[in-house]
Amino acid sequence: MTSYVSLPMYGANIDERMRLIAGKCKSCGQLAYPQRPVCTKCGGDQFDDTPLSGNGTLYTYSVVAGNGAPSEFDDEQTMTGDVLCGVVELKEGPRVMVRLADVDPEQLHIGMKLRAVIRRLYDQEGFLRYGTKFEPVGS
Amino acid sequence: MTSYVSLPMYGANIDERMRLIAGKCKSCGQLAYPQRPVCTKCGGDQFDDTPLSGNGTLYTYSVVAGNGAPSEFDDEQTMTGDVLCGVVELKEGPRVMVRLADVDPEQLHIGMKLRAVIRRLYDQEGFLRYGTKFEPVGS
Amino acid sequence: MVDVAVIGVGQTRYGMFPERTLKDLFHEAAINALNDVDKGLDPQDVEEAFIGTLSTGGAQLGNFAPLMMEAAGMIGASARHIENACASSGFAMRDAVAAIASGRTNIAVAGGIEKMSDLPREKNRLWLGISGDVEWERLAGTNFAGIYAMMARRHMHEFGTEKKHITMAAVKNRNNALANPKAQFRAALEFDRAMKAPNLASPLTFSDACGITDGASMVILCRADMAKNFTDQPVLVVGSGGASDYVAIHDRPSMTTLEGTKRAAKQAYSMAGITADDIDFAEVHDCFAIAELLAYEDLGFCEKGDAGKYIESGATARDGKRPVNNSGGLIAKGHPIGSTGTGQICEVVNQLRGRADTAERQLQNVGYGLTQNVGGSGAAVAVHVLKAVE
Amino acid sequence: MVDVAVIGVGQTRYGMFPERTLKDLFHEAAINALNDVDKGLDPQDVEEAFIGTLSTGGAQLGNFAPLMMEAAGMIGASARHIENACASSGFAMRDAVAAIASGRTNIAVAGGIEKMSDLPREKNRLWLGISGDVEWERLAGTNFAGIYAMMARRHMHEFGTEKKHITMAAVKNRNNALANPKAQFRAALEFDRAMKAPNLASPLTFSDACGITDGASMVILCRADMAKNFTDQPVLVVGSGGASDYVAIHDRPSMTTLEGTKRAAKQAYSMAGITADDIDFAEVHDCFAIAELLAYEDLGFCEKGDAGKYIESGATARDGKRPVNNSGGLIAKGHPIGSTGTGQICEVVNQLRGRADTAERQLQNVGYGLTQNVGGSGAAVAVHVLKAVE
Ligand SMILES: [Zn+2]
Ligand SMILES: [Zn+2]
Repeated sequence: MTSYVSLPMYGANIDERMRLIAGKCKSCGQLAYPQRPVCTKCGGDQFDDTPLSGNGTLYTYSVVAGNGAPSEFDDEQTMTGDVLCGVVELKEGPRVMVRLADVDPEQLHIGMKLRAVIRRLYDQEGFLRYGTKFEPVGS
Repeated sequence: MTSYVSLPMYGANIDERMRLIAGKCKSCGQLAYPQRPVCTKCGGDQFDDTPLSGNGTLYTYSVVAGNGAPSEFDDEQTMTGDVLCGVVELKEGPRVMVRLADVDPEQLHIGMKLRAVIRRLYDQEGFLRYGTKFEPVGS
Repeated sequence: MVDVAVIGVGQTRYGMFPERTLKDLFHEAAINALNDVDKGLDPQDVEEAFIGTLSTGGAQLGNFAPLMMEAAGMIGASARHIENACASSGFAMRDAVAAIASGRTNIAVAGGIEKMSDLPREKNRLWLGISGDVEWERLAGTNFAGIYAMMARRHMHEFGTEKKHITMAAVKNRNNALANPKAQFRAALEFDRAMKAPNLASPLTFSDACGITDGASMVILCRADMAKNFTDQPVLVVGSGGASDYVAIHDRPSMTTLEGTKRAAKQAYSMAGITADDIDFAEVHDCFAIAELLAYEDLGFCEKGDAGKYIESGATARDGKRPVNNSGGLIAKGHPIGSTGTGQICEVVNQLRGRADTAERQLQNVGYGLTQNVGGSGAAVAVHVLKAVE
Repeated sequence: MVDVAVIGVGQTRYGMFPERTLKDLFHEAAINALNDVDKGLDPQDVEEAFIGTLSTGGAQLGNFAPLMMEAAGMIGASARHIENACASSGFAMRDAVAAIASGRTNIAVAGGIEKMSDLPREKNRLWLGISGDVEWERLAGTNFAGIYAMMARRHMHEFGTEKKHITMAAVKNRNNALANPKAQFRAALEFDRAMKAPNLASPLTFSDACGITDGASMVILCRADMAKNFTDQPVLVVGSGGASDYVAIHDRPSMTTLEGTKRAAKQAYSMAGITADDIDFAEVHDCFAIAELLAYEDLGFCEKGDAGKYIESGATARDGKRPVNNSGGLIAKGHPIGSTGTGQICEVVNQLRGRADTAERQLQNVGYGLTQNVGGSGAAVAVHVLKAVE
């Protein structure tokens, strides 16, 4: 099936993605999100699970035009046309690439306040995949 | 779709496979079958198409047990169990790996006489794929 | 360290060739490279081969390099397939250089190939949708264009770069390709029309992006002290650099710098004993036009943040002080993923030997040429510096 | 040429770990290798990395190596992914050696990894069905086992080798693995039972084949003249050979010889200044038991055609004159495709340093150890010879 997010890959870190669980380095306190095996600050490899607040600001973004997103989003793109993606800078520091939800493309701007919500992503291999998207605060 | 014989790949050399068209090196007369861009004897890269007789002998073989063949053969293996494959040494010299048809596994032996026949291989992507198999002479 | 020279280069035309096979394309690149060795070379004398490909479509998943060696008539050589996304053959080049520099190999080839036209558009998106971190970037719904678009958006935000500066790179490269018979896209592109192209991944438009391309290329290298046996015009590989970086752009401290380019360039300049100022021309990795602007800064051609002004000055035009992507670049010459890195070397070698295919695009008085080949959105970068032997 | 030494090795246990990720496995191999560097090594000091994988399942198609470098905590290193089917990390080793031998790199790593348990059996067959020439072998309906089976059938025909000789290799290796805590299959296999195993691809049975395995391994190398800064027990890489051959077995003049093995071994012996007679023990590529017999002949351990008699003599048993696959080999230690080559190096280095994980399987008085890593059915072969520093 080529390059895609397999069910095992989807399932392996689902907690981390859905509940925004960062790893806090036991040696230096640096937060890793997405989690990684080795701390980029001190090289430590022991972490404590630390849930993030889900609040952040938009660091950069793009409106991906129809039929541009990976093909598992085809159904959605047929309905909505564009796919909105961006990088959110979380209040606690880490940045992460995410889907943007419930926002008018014209409204997007660097620095706008966002918060995490769980939304449907797509169907694949008979399973409905859910994931974390970010929407404007107040929307 | 990972490692498989795509329709373009299937179609590109279909004549060579179905009609057993070898390449005869214009420089040294060496036969290349399967065809290749460069003569292994003299390095030449100009060839004349030369049809082979389709007669040969069994050079080596294997009875591949159920569910062992590539997955496009699943339907067939469900029906027949084993898949018989071998290398035929053609009368004109070249050897090629082929499916064996219409032969009892117990009957197989190195040196037995074979001849080419066109048979169905499998369905994939909505197309029935045909190919050349080899069967015992006299069967 | 043994000095290394290029003694022959060859590539196919870049384009869409659905009726041609991988073997056929690679054979043509090999023949062209062998024919370019002025005094001749027996293909059986090639000892090592490094073949870059992403292997789109996965038709030949394993043992890709030995299969290509058969097509090239170089059976038996110690051959392996190198993958680093779009920088696959930049690293093939780097490793071919090391094999010779180590003294164990006299003659080696670096090659690259991609066959992207075999797959329906939908499957190409499956393969190419993501070149970064699959799990996070793919689930976010972005494609490759979207990643570079987000870098472009930050560059505009941090440095005041305008959309017009990005499109200037695309327009320059499209028009450069008019004189390149090997290029995929040879239609003039006017700036005003380019600025009105439809959205691809904002702020990037379809004018700012490369396409889907088939093609292959090969570079033949040998010990520099043997080079005169093969040609009176060898080209020395005076610098080679390679580096990696965080695969996902969200993990990088800055999204407007490719640290991989900076590190690889530093190694290559240091090995060559030069600075960025000494580079007379370059082929850089403009998969999206913003990438060329980032390359200007990260290679040290201009100050950080000044890429917009730099391209506006005309410095990188064909008749500028330091032409960049005189071939047309990835945007117009074409980007057959695995072939791009060694294809860039072909271009630089031809220019340094005065063998550009048309007089119109032959650069004059060029001493040092540079190639920059980027994998993904900067996860891997290879930089090479080449110099003609006087 | 700069001399090259191994200063640390590490691998995961081999087995089926469906709940573990690629990153997680590679991290473990890296940590184990770093911990094996007696006097310590900062992972940031690793300059180059060569990562072998076939990348089964294609989860991360591009930029595989930079992603693994992140998992290893070695961000920034010049990293590329090497593919040569089942010989991927044998060639990663070869290229890491060249990088250091060239003088451009002080410290490099060669690694390998495969995660095969992610895919349902059906998809594994799609990926693994063919390791040879896709077009011809796949259309013939054969799998990988069938290719080796046809080689076995010819060997039996040409030299009178019997099925029992093939199975003897499998039984030896399965029983060797009992003492290896890193091995995948640790259940005793009796010869009589093995002879009655069901057909896989005649004449091979299920007893004669390796399985589906997850695992990762890493080898840390440096300039030999720096090795004592890191360990009092470095191991020298005294020989390295690599070669390719026709991908499809039907194109080869002989189906009972791997010319690639012969050529690679010749290079490695010549570089080391030794002959086959000097090899005290070896890890060879027994993906199917017949492959071990072919290796005996092609590496020069016995005469052509005599492999059956050779194994029957007990020469390659743990207590024999020249133990082969004392680790359990691919058949029993396991064959996580991309990890196998560097996994073999781990085993040989541990033996040469007297660090086998159990006393029972520590070989005594061994000077030269050899690894042979085969891609596909012989399309690519890497051979290395290692030697402890006195
Ligand atoms: Zn830390
Ligand atoms: Zn000829």
